[in-house]
Amino acid sequence: MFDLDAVRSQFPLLADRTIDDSRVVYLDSGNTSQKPRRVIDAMTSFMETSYAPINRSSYRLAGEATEAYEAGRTAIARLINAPSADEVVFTKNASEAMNLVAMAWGRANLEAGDVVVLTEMEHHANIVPWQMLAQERGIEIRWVGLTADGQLDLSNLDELLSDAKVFAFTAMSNVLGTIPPTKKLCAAAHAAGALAVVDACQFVPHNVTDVQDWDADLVAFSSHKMCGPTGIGMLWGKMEILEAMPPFMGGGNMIDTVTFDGFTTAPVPAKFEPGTPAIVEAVGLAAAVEFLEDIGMANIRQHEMSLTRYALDTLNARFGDDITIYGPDNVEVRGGIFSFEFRDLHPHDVSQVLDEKNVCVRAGHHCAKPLMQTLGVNATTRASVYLYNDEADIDALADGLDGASDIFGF
Amino acid sequence: MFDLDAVRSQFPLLADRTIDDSRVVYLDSGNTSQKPRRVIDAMTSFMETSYAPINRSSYRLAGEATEAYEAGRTAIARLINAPSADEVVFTKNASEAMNLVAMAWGRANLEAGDVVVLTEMEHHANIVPWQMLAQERGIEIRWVGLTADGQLDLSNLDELLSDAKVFAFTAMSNVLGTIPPTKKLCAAAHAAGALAVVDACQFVPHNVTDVQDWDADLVAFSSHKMCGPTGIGMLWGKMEILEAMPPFMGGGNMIDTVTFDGFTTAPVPAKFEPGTPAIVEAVGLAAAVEFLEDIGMANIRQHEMSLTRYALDTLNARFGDDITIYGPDNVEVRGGIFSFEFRDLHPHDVSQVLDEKNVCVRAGHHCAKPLMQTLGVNATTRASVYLYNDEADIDALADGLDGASDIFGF
Amino acid sequence: MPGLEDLYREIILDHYRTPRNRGELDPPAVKIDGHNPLCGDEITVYLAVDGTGDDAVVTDIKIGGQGCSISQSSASMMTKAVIGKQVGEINAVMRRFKSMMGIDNIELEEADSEVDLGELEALQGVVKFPVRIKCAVLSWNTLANAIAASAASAADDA
Amino acid sequence: MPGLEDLYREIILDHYRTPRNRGELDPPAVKIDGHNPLCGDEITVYLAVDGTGDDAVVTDIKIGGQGCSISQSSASMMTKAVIGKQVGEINAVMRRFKSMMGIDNIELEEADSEVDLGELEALQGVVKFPVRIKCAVLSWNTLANAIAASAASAADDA
Ligand SMILES: Cc1ncc(COP(=O)(O)O)c(C=O)c1O
Ligand SMILES: Cc1ncc(COP(=O)(O)O)c(C=O)c1O
Repeated sequence: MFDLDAVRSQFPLLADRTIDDSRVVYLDSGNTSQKPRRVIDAMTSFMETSYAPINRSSYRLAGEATEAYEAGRTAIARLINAPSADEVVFTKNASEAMNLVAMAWGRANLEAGDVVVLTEMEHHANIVPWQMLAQERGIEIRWVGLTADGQLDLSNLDELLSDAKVFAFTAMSNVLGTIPPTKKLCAAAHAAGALAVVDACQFVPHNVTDVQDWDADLVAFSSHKMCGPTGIGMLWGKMEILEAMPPFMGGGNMIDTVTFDGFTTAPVPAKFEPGTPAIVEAVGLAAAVEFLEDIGMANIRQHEMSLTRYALDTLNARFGDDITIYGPDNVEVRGGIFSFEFRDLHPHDVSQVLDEKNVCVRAGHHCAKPLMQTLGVNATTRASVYLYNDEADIDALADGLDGASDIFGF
Repeated sequence: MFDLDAVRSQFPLLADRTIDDSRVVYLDSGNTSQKPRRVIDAMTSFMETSYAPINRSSYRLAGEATEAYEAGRTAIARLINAPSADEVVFTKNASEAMNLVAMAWGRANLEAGDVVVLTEMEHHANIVPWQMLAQERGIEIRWVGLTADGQLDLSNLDELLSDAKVFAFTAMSNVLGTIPPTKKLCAAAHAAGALAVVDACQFVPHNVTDVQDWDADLVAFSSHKMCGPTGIGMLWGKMEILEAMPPFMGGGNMIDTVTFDGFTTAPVPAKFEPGTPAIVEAVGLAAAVEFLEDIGMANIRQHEMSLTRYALDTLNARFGDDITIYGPDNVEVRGGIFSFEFRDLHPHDVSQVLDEKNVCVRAGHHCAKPLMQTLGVNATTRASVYLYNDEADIDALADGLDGASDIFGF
Repeated sequence: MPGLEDLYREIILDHYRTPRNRGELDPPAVKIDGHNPLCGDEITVYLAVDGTGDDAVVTDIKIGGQGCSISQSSASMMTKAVIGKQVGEINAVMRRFKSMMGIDNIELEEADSEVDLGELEALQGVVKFPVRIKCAVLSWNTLANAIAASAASAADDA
Repeated sequence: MPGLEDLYREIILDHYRTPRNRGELDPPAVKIDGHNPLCGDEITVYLAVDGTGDDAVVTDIKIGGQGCSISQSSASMMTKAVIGKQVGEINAVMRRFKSMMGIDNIELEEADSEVDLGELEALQGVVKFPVRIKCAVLSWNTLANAIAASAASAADDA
């Protein structure tokens, strides 16, 4: 598939950082990913030799910087097979992208009583913006439920979608790892006359993404989860939808003209990018995309599928009934995210004990409190893998868990 | 004051980058500033050794990252003499901060007919968000006019402010360089019962800032103009005002709890920071603040005052009636930004000719189209200086201008 | 790294395994929820107060909710430390406790130095694990809100 | 760096100093504004068209607004290139011109290769100065909008 050691050696933190003389076992990529040398270097060298404003000034340095910034957009368009780079809007993170959808599209198109359908496995980023809109103008939110193994329960989908204006769902759960059938869900949304909005935060970094094949309308994701810099995220959308939307925020760059009486907007994507954007970050993001493309998204998915199989088998074999891993067992429909309960220990204590072994996992609600309610817990421990993880990391997790019982004597 | 050569040598692009074998004369810092080694290194080394999620995970690496991120907040609070670091909200840029004010405070507090007072020298970032609100709910916008030398005409301020709910103004014009009497204007706003909102984008990077002395209510500015990274900006506000405001965007991190029925918000500042923030950028920003503090904001202001004097005198002496420099002549009330008309040449052509000499200036409306209308032009050429510029840079500008006439024969 | 034994002292684990004063109280006792958004911990403090002002006495307290060993044991120890005490005394304990937790915007009063934290001292090791401090103070912050709510409802009744 | 002489050819400066067809036209001629948000250039195209479809003829055109030497001279040359021409011919010139400007989403038609750009060729040097390309095409984009507006108003009248 690919040379794992070579890949890992490109991540300085994974290759070189030690705590208490031992290396870091990073199993929190579902939260945010580590950064490869290539991304760090691209940002550094851009700041050292080419930093300048974009879209505003006309000297050569500024022209070059503008091209470098736009190359980030082109790279993203290529990665997700968007028809045009102009359909890629840069935001500060995926959350802003979801707010843009709810606030700009939503305010323009939704009225009291209108229905937005979400799923019970959504991240707060795809819940709270809609709840804010619900407070503001009384839209109704309906929820697609879950099956016992943590997949979407689609048995009553048509009913839920009837009269719905929006169906907004995750392409991969950040808690369960579940990968819903996005293409089918977009088709269902369209059949019901609803907008298909995809939270692809967890999907894009780990899979081959084709927004045209999905036939999605609007898709949000973040750079920092895909080896790229913090401070930048994306909304991709079909051009005619983006063009019909009002702006979300006002300011420089997003205008065509401004007078004392009012303003007109610039063409998409500038319309949605007020002010000085994350220039250096777009440059780093382009490098991240190239890095991922060189390895190959299909290879990354393959690697993670086999690592997921190994993780599920290892943890279940070692701990049997002492561990409950949420989400489907079939690696075809899940990614490398493992939320689990372990021997009645509280996740925060599990994470603490693992931390002593330098195993980094997340404990908590993972910004999915409604899902916690559905699962009947208030927190889980979550390990998540990426292209740089291997079976030894899973073994370290299992060894760390073994140690936990000694302390609490459960 | 400070050792200019030493300072300049810390900016790799200024020290080392050449185009056509000659160094770059960077006179576009009003647009965005160059980055010192210290900032670049802080970001690089953080990504290499300490990158992790903040506020969410509980292992040590994540704890350290959270502290590093919060150190950015503390640094900003110190720089502007804020009573508490928790009053500093990180946004993606100053524009988002202004939108946050107009949309979150504005939607909660302004109704049809309510008055917002702006000035004719505002940047689009402090105009368009209010115009969007005006479209949405019919607020009225009033404009403080200008005197002949480009200062605020305060003769009818009380009248303009009567019944106003908000007075939002720039602490330094990005076109004229004018530094209005911010403290006095905040007092006038308060006397009229209005909120005092300051766009401090151009002020903070170049001056000693004391938000408590100003007695401002909400203050917005950007990292990228003050030697810091792109992708991060700030809104500082008085705690009781921030606490009373509803959130602007929804998602993870900004919540206290979320259920299927609704959400409650986290305390300030988290309430206004949905999703994964600009972590690496906050780290770089802390380094930028330390860099500026080591040189001393008062020293930077001194340096720029004398450079401003030199620039005004040099350009006027060399070009007499052939040049019109906007804004006040008194360097006590202006910063180092020079917008000018030159021999009837169009700014875009001036900038082109200067670019051949590697002199980087901005040509255009500077995101202040209403001000252009007031000045009766549709664009100006703008040179702007920062701590790394010197008299030789001004001389290069003047030499470059000399060359312009040869081409156009005006 | 400070060892886990600094954090998980025996007395803490004892309170975690056998929490004291779990349960509910009926109104007029106040009921206040607290969250730790970081890790999802949820706590409910039920508080019965007799009287008003600093002299008011906490006559009963119960704890509900779920949380990690630190937040649960801290809550359990807290109930023992406050039951039967006057609000003024409790506030002094709270200040001392928070200051032990390294929370720096606490204004200690002179008399606070005489406050004996008793069992709560066992939580001292938490300071070495900064992310756990929020777990340890969650119950105290929720108690503070409950005391405020009691005072407010007493004022309403008056 | 390509020399400024590539950009500021004599013929360009001539059109800049002495712009052709400046002025206004009264209705029913259409009036369309164009902006270059980057540099603040503003252009107004007044267009009188006779007929409908590709055979319609541009009977008159005038230019208003302010701009840099490139946008002004490009507009001035454009007026000479389109006056008296049929819309179909004008579109072919426009495609050729934009393709000369390196704008890559232009679908050239076969016959376009025979189009003679005449004076407009002088603007070829602009391609070497990417930020100026927008200046050169501003008038053409505005003209395209004006042609569309004429067609629409002709349809309304019909
Ligand atoms: C006065 C003023 N306000 C607001 C802004 C907007 O800042 P940003 O582009 O960082 O959002 C700028 C910078 O262009 C400015 O000069
Ligand atoms: C499924 C999902 N959606 C949205 C988000 C929000 O992304 P960000 O924090 O980059 O805004 C995340 C990441 O936490 C996520 O996992």
